[in-house]
Amino acid sequence: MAEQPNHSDVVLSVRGLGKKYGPITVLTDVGFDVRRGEVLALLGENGAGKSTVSAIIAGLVRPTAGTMTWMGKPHAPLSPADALSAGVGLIHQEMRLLPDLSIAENVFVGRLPTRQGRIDRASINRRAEEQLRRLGLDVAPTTLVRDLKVAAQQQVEIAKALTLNARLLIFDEPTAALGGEETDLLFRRIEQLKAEGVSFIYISHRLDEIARIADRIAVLRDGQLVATHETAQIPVKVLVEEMVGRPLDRMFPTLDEAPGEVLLEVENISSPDGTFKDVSFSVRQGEVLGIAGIVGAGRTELVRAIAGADPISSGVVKIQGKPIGLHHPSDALDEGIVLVPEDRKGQGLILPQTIAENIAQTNYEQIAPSGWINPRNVNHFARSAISRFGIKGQAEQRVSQLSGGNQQKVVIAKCISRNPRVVILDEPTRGIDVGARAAIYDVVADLARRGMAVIVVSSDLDEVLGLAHRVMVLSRGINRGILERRDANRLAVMELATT
Amino acid sequence: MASIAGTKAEDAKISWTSYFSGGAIGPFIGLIALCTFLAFTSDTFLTLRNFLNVMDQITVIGVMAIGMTLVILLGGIDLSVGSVLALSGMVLGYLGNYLGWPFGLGIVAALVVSALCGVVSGLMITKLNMPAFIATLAMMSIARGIASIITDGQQIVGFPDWFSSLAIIRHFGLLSATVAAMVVLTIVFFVFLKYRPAGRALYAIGGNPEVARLAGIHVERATLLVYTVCALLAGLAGVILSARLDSAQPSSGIGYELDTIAAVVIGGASLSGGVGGIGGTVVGVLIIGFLRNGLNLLHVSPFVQQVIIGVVIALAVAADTLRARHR
Amino acid sequence: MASIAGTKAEDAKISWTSYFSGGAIGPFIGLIALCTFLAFTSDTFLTLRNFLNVMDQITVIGVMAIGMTLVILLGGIDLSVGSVLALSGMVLGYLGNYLGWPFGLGIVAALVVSALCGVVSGLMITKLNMPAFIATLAMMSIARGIASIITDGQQIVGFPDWFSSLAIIRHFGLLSATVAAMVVLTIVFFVFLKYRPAGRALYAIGGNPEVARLAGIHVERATLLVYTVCALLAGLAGVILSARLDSAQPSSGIGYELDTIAAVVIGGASLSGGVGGIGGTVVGVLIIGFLRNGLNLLHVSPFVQQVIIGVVIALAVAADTLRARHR
Amino acid sequence: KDAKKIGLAVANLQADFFNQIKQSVEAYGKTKDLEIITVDAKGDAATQVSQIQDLLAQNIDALIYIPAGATAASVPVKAAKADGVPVVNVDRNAEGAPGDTFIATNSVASAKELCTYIAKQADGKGKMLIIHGQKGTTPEVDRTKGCSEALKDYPDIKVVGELWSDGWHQDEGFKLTQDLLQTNPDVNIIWGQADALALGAAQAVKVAHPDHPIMVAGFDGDTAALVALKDGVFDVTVTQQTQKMGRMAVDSAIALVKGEKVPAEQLETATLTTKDNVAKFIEQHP
Ligand SMILES: Nc1ncnc2c1ncn2[C@@H]1O[C@H](COP(=O)(O)OP(=O)(O)OP(=O)(O)O)[C@@H](O)[C@H]1O
Ligand SMILES: Nc1ncnc2c1ncn2[C@@H]1O[C@H](COP(=O)(O)OP(=O)(O)OP(=O)(O)O)[C@@H](O)[C@H]1O
Ligand SMILES: [Mg+2]
Ligand SMILES: [Mg+2]
Repeated sequence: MAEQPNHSDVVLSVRGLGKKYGPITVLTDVGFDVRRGEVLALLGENGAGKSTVSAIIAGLVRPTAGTMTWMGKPHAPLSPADALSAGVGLIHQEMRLLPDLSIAENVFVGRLPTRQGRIDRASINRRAEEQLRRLGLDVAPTTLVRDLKVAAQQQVEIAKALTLNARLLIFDEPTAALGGEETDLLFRRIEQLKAEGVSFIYISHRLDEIARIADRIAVLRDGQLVATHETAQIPVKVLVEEMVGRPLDRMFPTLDEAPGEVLLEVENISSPDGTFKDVSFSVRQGEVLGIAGIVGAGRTELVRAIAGADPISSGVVKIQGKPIGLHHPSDALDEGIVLVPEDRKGQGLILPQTIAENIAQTNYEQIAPSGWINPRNVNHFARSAISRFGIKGQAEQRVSQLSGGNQQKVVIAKCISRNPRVVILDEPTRGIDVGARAAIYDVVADLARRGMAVIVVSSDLDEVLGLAHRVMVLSRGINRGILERRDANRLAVMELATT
Repeated sequence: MASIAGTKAEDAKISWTSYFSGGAIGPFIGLIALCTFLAFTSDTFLTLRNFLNVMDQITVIGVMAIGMTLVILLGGIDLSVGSVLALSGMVLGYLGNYLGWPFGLGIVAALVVSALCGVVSGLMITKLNMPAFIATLAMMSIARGIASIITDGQQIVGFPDWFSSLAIIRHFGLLSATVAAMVVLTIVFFVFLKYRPAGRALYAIGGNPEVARLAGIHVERATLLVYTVCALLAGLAGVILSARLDSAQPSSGIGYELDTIAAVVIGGASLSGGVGGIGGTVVGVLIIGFLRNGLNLLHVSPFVQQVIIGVVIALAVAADTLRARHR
Repeated sequence: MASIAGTKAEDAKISWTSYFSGGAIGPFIGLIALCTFLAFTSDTFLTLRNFLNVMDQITVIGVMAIGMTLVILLGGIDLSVGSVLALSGMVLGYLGNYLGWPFGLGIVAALVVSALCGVVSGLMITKLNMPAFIATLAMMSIARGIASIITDGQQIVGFPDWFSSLAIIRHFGLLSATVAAMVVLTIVFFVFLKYRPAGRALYAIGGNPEVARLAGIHVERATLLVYTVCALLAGLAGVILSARLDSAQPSSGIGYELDTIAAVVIGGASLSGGVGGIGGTVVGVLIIGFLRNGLNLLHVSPFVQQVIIGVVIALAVAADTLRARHR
Repeated sequence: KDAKKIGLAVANLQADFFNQIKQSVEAYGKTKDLEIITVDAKGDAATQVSQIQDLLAQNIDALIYIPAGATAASVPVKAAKADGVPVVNVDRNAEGAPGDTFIATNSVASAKELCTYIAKQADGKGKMLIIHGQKGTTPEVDRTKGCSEALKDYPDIKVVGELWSDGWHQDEGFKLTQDLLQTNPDVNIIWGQADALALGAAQAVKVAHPDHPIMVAGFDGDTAALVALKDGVFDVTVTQQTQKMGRMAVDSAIALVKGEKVPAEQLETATLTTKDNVAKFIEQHP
């Protein structure tokens, strides 16, 4: 691989990095450089070790082998505090914010400025607000983070990193929860900082972003560096092949063009707090309905209501023409409606439990039809789900030890193994690598083919367009129109989404 | 993909112990070490008779700890168990000895009153969204007050012979009815938590209530039920204690809540919920029981006992961490 | 953007109360209601003398509750405070009355010993990764045992006049030295938690220790420090209690850990950490203090008092929820 | 001046002995047209100081003070004196600051009488277990002292095991006895330093099914224990004159308020109580 050890611009160099968790080897002999004022993209499948590399550089995790040099000096941070004071900052992929503190305090956590011995609240509020506005989030800096949605929280995370005054920023999937507009604003900030000489390590599964923002690319596979590219203008096909280790022929499956009877009907439903109003649509058996919209459009609220997770103030939901009462998620589940939630850590997984336990929890009707659980069946069921969804992990492994993308797969696996009638997926591929993404798309198509009604909510327009028979566009909680597949294109959707 | 192999044998080795202790291997090792030590230092410790005595002595805490395990699994806490125990005994004694109710009916009434305490705590927690700590602290004070009001603080002595013999007569020279009740309850709840979906649901709720709700579990209903069961078991413990002491007094069970919670947590349960089990709780109860018994057999002075108990509890739990780190 | 705004006016209205009560508006309302009620039903409640008495009465719990607030903010719990209080008093009495040390030096030594207890608890929690509940439960037992061993369970009576007068003489007819110490400590820690970065760091740690660590906060060091401070304050409470009672006994402070934790939680702190504050704790301490005082003034019989205390605590906290739901 | 309002600070109402005195004071106070304000410290000295402050704030004419905690605290007496309120100490007295009068059972003498009786019953020989009260507290120390004085005259009675309870509770009596019987199955005497402890001990004996009779003795004469004594649950106790002490406390308080002179100490002996004389105590507690 192309290494230039004494390149004058090199700020960080990593050599021979290795990491083991007991018997599990996660990284072997990883080495790369980061230069001043550049964006190095770090690519790889779920579980390839990207987050582990970042965590080591940022002092969160200690390596079991290898050395690092930062600004010409040895870099072996024992804690994030060490890394921060050296000028290395990280947005962790999975880290959550402090829900009971204000936005401003979250942004400046651990480094609150003082004036006359007191915390300078005016200044942090002002600076946080300023930073957030530049990222496209217009909320009061005193708002509690608890009251923010995932996307807004992600923006707060980014604001936190950008105010660090770090010389190297590691962004671990910063855009996974963001929409197009917010992403653009983020990239503009990155360009500005680059010009000031700040370096970035940028991790993302959205390969289209890489060409836009990265200067160089490093690809990891199974904990090893398999390629480095001196330019980001590499065909996606090549990158995918390097990541996955085999060529990937296509992304989206071909859809059956013959949906059946109408299965799910949603008539004039509104939420009590007005996040969505008077929304109506229907989904047929074997049909995939995409729901598009910009962040904050109310899509998540809408689908949560249909799944019985949130109350509705008016309207009805019908299955095969029969109105159903939705007072509790179990009501929806009884009717065969399942929801794959967008927030995997908050709503999808029980982190201290094993993969098997997580998957079993929603599937006891199948695993234990007699009402008695046989632990062997639990593991057996989990193993078949693991192989069906290509989860990298063992049935007995805790989900907290899985990489982010693999956790997402567990969520999908546990929901879909029920054999439902209506499947709602909210941001199903957030944080999922290309290879696995194609596999999930196949699963979606397969669900439809087996006669289920599928709803896919996604901020990734290509995903919605490539996957859905029809696309409903939501904006400010109102259904702005439903586009047939042949009419659905980026322009048409964006036009409706921004009304 | 990373290699996760090479641990199959070790896994298998650990699993049979962890199967029963519910993963609380550290405390389990602690228990074994403790028993070994006591067996060598006291010549009476390792006798059947002493073992049966210890079983007698742990019955009350053992029964309460079952209910507390459920509560803690759910991520809750119940401080009222000691007071509910006292209330149950007083209701029983009052109805039986003062009002002359048939004693069997008195037992039922005592259990109903206890369960009601749990219902009230549960409603405060689910409907009023109060922290479990506060709701059950309030119930602790209320139940104790009522228990004292019933007879203006007097104890009640002397129950029917058949009743007190429940705790005394050892059938087949082994189990008294009360110890048998504890053993049966332990097995029932062990099986429930391990092999019934409703039992697993408690783990899910404790792990993440929102995830559990989305999975169709009725979190509120389960919570209410668990607090009711916990109080009911505390009431049963009160009945057992009354039989054992052949008397009931409003001051009984003071401080039992800490003992009970300690037993559950020593057994590996996490106060933040979702982790633990009956197996671990049994280990915790046994550690506390054997420890107190053993120190008495060794004639250790009461003040030194306190120090030793503290140290041993710390060691038993620390063993788990050290083992985990070593791997 | 949807409406997160639109409540500016209401925000301002709420903020002056929430500023001091640390968001515990429900309990704050409960406190006001309680005081109003007592003022109308008892003619002695609303006198300066009674108010000063209550201040005296809450000093010990008040000082301990400050430390407990820090611990609970951090997501921890400290069950050992009552025992550390007793140990501190016994060390003081032993050094002063048995060994004849200068009394000032005795106080310092008592505080050092107390702080050491905190260091040990803190190390068990940070280095051995033990749950705080177990570590401090162990310390509770150990410290109580040592406190009793010092004089073989005897109390120590009769301290220098200047010392016991600290708790008795009310300077300017108002504050005794001990009450003044409590007030000063309360203000210091209020300011610390609200205006100092190190104070805010505790909120971050309690909210999510991993996030805090990633933000460069030394979580272990802070945890160790907080348990040390909490134990130190418990030791100070022991010194204050010794002055107040003009004696020290190994059995003092039994059950205070629950009282202290209750005061903090009634004040709106969450046992899972990250939420709470000194303002709320003061409200919690005052609710408990006024409640006990008022019930005595109203000549409520002791058993009925327990029931009422339970009900009022539940109401004070429930008020918060009902208010929150109403919005 | 006539007394109208009397404060009664009780150590711990959960203990029958204190509860008896409380009930006696309240009942007798009623016949004298007195307002009795009762507070319960639940065994905590600091709580009691607070409660006495609350009592003084209500301008009581006299204080009947049953000290809580291991031994009597002096502060309440000082505080009352500072307010010019006379103090009647019951059961315990503080060294530095005694009350205006002190009413109590002579524990040492009573324990001596009890143990002498036990020793005689056992023909002056045998093995004995003692279940102590809370270690270091005044009653525990005095009762132990009295008994050991008695046993000096009976060298053939050996105390082969003794353990201490934490809170004088019945369930502790049970457990401690069970554990002691384990190592010393051949004892013939067990003394619980309070009736609750003795009742627990008796139950433990019952469970153990010993092959020889074991005599169980208590102390206090709790109402419920006396019934148990009649039923043969245990063998002997000494009955403290709680009702009388309550009446004496009230009378002393009235006298002190009037400014009359009251003796500094009014010690009563407890009456040895067995199956033979228990009936009259059950009918009317002394
Ligand atoms: N504590 C742990 N114990 C065991 N294995 C772990 C632990 N933490 C991480 N791993 C394993 O390390 C591997 C790499 O994880 P990492 O989070 O670095 O992947 P990633 O490349 O960031 O993936 P993703 O794209 O899904 O975020 C995964 O297989 C994961 O299961
Ligand atoms: N960027 C934002 N700025 C302000 N409010 C936001 C933002 N993002 C989400 N919200 C809040 O969330 C509500 C709707 O969010 P919801 O999650 O339902 O929308 P969504 O279309 O699913 O978007 P997302 O992609 O975040 O899931 C909004 O009404 C608003 O209260
Ligand atoms: Mg990752
Ligand atoms: Mg969404």
